[in-house]
Amino acid sequence: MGTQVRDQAQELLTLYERMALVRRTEKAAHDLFLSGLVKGTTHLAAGHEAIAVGASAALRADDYVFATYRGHHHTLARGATPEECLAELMSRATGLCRAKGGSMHLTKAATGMLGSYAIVGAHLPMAVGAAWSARLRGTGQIAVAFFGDGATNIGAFHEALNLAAVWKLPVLFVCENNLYMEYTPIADVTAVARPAADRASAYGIPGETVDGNDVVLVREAVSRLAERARAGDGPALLEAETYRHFGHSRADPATYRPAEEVERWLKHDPLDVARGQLTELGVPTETLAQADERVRDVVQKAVDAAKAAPGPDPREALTDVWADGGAAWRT
Amino acid sequence: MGTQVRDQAQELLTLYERMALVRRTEKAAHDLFLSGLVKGTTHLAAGHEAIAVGASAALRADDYVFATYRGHHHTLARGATPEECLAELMSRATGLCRAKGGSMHLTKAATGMLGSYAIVGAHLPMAVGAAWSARLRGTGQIAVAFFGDGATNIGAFHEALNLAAVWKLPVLFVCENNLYMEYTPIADVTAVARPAADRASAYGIPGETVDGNDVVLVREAVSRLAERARAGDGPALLEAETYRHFGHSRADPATYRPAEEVERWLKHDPLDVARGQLTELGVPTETLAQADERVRDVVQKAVDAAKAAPGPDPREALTDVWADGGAAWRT
Amino acid sequence: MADVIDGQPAIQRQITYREAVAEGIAREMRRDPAVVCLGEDIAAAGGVFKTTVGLLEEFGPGRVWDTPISEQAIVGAAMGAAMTGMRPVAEIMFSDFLACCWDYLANEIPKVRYMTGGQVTVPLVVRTANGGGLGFGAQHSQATENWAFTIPGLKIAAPATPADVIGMMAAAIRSDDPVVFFEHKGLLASKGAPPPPDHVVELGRAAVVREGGDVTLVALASMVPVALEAAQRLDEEGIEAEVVDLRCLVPLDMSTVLASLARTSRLVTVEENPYQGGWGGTLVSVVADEGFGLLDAPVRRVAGECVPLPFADALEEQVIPTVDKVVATVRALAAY
Amino acid sequence: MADVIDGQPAIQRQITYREAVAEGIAREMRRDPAVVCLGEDIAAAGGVFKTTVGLLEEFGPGRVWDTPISEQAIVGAAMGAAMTGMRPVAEIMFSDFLACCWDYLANEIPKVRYMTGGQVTVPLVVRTANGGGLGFGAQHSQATENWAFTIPGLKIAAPATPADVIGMMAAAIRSDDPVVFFEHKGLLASKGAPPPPDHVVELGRAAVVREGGDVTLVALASMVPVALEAAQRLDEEGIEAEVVDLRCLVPLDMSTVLASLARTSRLVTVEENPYQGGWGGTLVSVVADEGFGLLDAPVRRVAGECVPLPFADALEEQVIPTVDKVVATVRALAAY
Ligand SMILES: Cc1ncc(C[n+]2csc(CCOP(=O)(O)OP(=O)(O)O)c2C)c(N)n1
Ligand SMILES: Cc1ncc(C[n+]2csc(CCOP(=O)(O)OP(=O)(O)O)c2C)c(N)n1
Ligand SMILES: [Mg+2]
Ligand SMILES: [Mg+2]
Repeated sequence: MGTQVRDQAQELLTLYERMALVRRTEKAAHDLFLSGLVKGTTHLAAGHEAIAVGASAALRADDYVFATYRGHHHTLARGATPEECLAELMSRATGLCRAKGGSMHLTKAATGMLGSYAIVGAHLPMAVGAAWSARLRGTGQIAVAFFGDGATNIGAFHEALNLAAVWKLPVLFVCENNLYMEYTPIADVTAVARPAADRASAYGIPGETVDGNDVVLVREAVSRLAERARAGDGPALLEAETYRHFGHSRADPATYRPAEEVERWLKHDPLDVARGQLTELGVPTETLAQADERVRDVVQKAVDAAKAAPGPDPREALTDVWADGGAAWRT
Repeated sequence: MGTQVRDQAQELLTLYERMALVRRTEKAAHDLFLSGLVKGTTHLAAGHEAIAVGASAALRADDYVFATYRGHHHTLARGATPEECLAELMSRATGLCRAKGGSMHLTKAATGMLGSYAIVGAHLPMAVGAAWSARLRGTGQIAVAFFGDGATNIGAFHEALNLAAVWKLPVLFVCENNLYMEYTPIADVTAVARPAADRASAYGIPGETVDGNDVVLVREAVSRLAERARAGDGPALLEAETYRHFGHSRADPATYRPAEEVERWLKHDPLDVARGQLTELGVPTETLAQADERVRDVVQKAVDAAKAAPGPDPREALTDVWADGGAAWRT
Repeated sequence: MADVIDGQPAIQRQITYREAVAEGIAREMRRDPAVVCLGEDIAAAGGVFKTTVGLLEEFGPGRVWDTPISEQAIVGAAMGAAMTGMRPVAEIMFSDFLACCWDYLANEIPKVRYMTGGQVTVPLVVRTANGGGLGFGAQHSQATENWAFTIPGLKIAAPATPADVIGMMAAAIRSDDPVVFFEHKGLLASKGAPPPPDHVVELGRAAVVREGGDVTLVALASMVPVALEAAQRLDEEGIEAEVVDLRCLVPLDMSTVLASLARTSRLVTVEENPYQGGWGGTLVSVVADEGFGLLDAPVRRVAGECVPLPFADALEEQVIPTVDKVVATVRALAAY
Repeated sequence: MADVIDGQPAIQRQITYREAVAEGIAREMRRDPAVVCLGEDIAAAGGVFKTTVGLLEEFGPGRVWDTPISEQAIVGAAMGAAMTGMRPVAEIMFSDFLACCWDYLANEIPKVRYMTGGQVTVPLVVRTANGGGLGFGAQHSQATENWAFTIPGLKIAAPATPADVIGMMAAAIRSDDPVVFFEHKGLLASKGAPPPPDHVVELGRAAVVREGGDVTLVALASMVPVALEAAQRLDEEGIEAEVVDLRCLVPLDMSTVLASLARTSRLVTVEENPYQGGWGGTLVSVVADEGFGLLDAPVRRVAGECVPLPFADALEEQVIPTVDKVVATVRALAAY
């Protein structure tokens, strides 16, 4: 194995392990949901890991990321620990958002993960604003908004892209096209075949597609577009094709998806793709098994710790509205 | 003069006269505004007449039209009388909207002119809905939304076009590109050169441009696209290039526009273009003068009648909220 | 869908609030071909809350339309269709998302009739899943009736029982005025007796759902069962609470409220929404004017705290009124 | 812009409300480089109401940005910028258009701090021209403070004088919380004494702008001069009205209102907005609870009629409260 190949393998192994960590954490979240320890709802990203991990690997530590209610993978990819994520889902005081956000609002501002937003499309203009701010402050940061195929049909998408293009801002719009909005095929409700990429020309910006289940390709595409944005050449649209392994949310069995389609995509699992690439690079199976083992261990400890953590102090309900920490609206 | 040419000339003369009527009515509105008889605000369409008159000539009497606050021309083109329009502007009980709407909300539902809307872009989805309704009722009607270049950057534009395309509805989107939003050049705030036409590909629909100051070309383009829509081939986007002779509204002197640009466009006045075409078709100057005379007469009578009309009964303030005619919100 | 109700003695059958929504729509679709439905995932999927199950099957794709995620286009198109002869029933999945098409609800739909001097009517219904208590967090849990209440020109319905869902849905769809119809997520699984055929509950009629002479509790939607349970508990302490289910915010049935107050002399509102800007404020202000002479004690509002809705159960129940809070408030008031 | 105030003895100079807006923003832009402005036609054109005149000239295109007609992008971008170190001041041209970006004001900006457990702050100002009386019709004349009042997490400022515009603008821009800042169109041409340098009016402090012992009038923005004129006329009839300028809806200064009521025992609100869902309802409901013992008479709300705003002057003045209406209401109440 030459040095270059070894480095390449090492890097990819790191990405693989991070994807495995996301997968395993979500699996734990799902199990906890089924056993009643996670309330409300969850939107698992299993199947989408390569997009979050590949993109994250292409970004600077101080770049900004905005995600949707389907945002576990992005939060973890930006360095949140499984423990603080699971604790949030389990309504613990130690959760990322102190049990005020829940699955749909995972946020880790300290690492530039500026939030998961549950109104489709709403965060795209925010990402534009963060990019504008980066430009104004001259920091060289960029902002990335991740969103679903369904979000490409909402007004905020259009306004965000136009403004970003007009102001030539350092922002990337990354569409995770998993073929469905909730239960309706995106093709049934979208005027063009590529819901994101086919819209790029309306804003005079590059529109690319990438295999969203190949972490290497995602990292490459995001690197290239990020560099471009950082160089002052403006925003770009990247459509990453992927598929979700679970239903849209919670207990949705996703029976609206043809069995053949599901099967085809499950065979193109981002973890398997990475495993295949690692094997081709000569990484032995036991190395992968060790990585998997580490992940299992981390997540198990996270589950245990989250389970053991206390719930929130009920008085927390009346904090954090205002910057002074309080919630008083009158004298 | 052959029959064909004679018919052509006759038709064009009718269009010319209607454009002149619009122009003259707006001139009267402007004068009345300056003399304090029109309150609030006005957004004159002088310069845009060919778009309204040309499009209207291409439509069926039962088609639906939706316009913006800059809607005098469309209202008149769809058969409202100068008197009822001016009476509305002058807050008379005899106004089109019984003095409740004003210049920005001229509406003549009886002739399919379903309203002037003052929130940019809001009426595009309404036109989509009217087209959907026409389809559901199987009437063969189409709907047309007229809007400005500035409206192409608002979210409702995007949502309306996508839905219209997906449902293949009989609706036309006609952009009156007059190069400016209020005081800001549209080019400064739009990512593409053709704010409307360059967006058509994002919805997989035809996007055309036309000289919006040539009533014949406008009529042709709208005819063609209307036929297509009526035949079930779906929506289309038409960008008509034009220019407003006055400022954006009221007393705006429009000093933000380069003198050279203004001059160039004033030379391409839609009335002059039609006059030139009529002359070429062999129509004598005195025929045009007679048309102008008729128009002057109609508008003068309209002004007089509107002036003489009574103001609204103050009790009208509390009618017309509900379909029962009343406004009661509680027992 | 008909068999939800027909075919068995009504007395033995119970219908869920969720089923009542679909049944209420179906009844009107059978009656009037101008009624059409549109919204996200409402057709093939039967709605994410399963409140439109069976409609596509019974009425076909020409009357039940799946849309893109385009709230403005959904409600804007419904408006255009309503102006031209149809009676659209548009679904906005969660009432929080009304904010995404607020221009239509604030500026277009409620104003077009007035501003055209009565030239057009807009007979449409915007249905939406409303309210909290399910751990859906800040952006999927709000009780947003008050947003609409700030806008003259919208009728506002918020039923509390399956029978009212059906009866008020009939009235809403038949209404020539626009109606925003709030279906409470927390009540979807609740059950009740199904109403007879052609059951119509006129909009703007509150219901006295429990009689009592000591205090009037005025509640809406999910707060009606809370108020009823509180009344039950208060009964055990010897306090007789009358419970008024408002049913609608517009038209607001002040007559029923004032008549109850004339009997009880004490008033407490029970509101899921935040105190600031809540409907209870408007209601109390009418009472403080026209009913001032009837009052023997301060008026209290048990309303939501003025914070976004938190995710954790333990926090959410601090924010949304509970039976305990209502009981404690009434108890204190009775002692005034 | 500084010369609007400097260079002459302040006592002789008057400043318009319109100028005060630009001056208020400029003062903060001079103080803090993180303050940036964005909106439609605000830069080169100085705003359609001329409330941003001079800013582009003084601060350059890097701090004063013209935008497309994209209300969602304007306010959404302001939010993103505020979360990342800037203090954006976004203009929404008419307050009616807040409906076009309502999701940001209802669901995003006021909730993100809470739902992230305090991880982020959103120090931004959304400025907007508000209110009627100018014949602009149904979609350009509304007083929409109440829309925002239904949403916990927004501070709401609505100044009535040029000095307050400057002082409250300073407080709003310096606030680490989001503020919706309502500039009343009907007051733009009004004049007043310019405030001294570094004038800051803390948000949430009402002002007793006229003292009187018989009745308390509580008003906001354009209704403050209406209330004052009514008080003047009532004075001639021997009725002493105290006038409270609320200045803000959130924080709501109930202490000042209740303290005034303790002196007068009678309360009338004067609200431009429709009665239904108006802030006066919430205010009165607090009074009917905490101030019940202070009241000697019914509480009255002189508020807008519950209709869209009509175009014609003769109709619009039927809808928006007038001095006559306030006088008549207070007179009747004084006789109670
Ligand atoms: C404005 C808005 N409308 C509707 C919804 C309800 N909703 C939540 S997720 C979703 C589907 C989104 O699809 P897509 O953008 O493809 O993302 P995915 O869930 O597939 O990741 C819908 C309709 C919402 N959250 N916000
Ligand atoms: C949503 C919204 N934002 C802003 C405005 C204020 N406004 C009225 S007209 C106008 C410019 C519109 O430009 P364009 O669409 O090109 O139409 P034109 O006036 O040139 O005919 C603006 C910004 C509005 N009415 N609605
Ligand atoms: Mg999707
Ligand atoms: Mg224009």
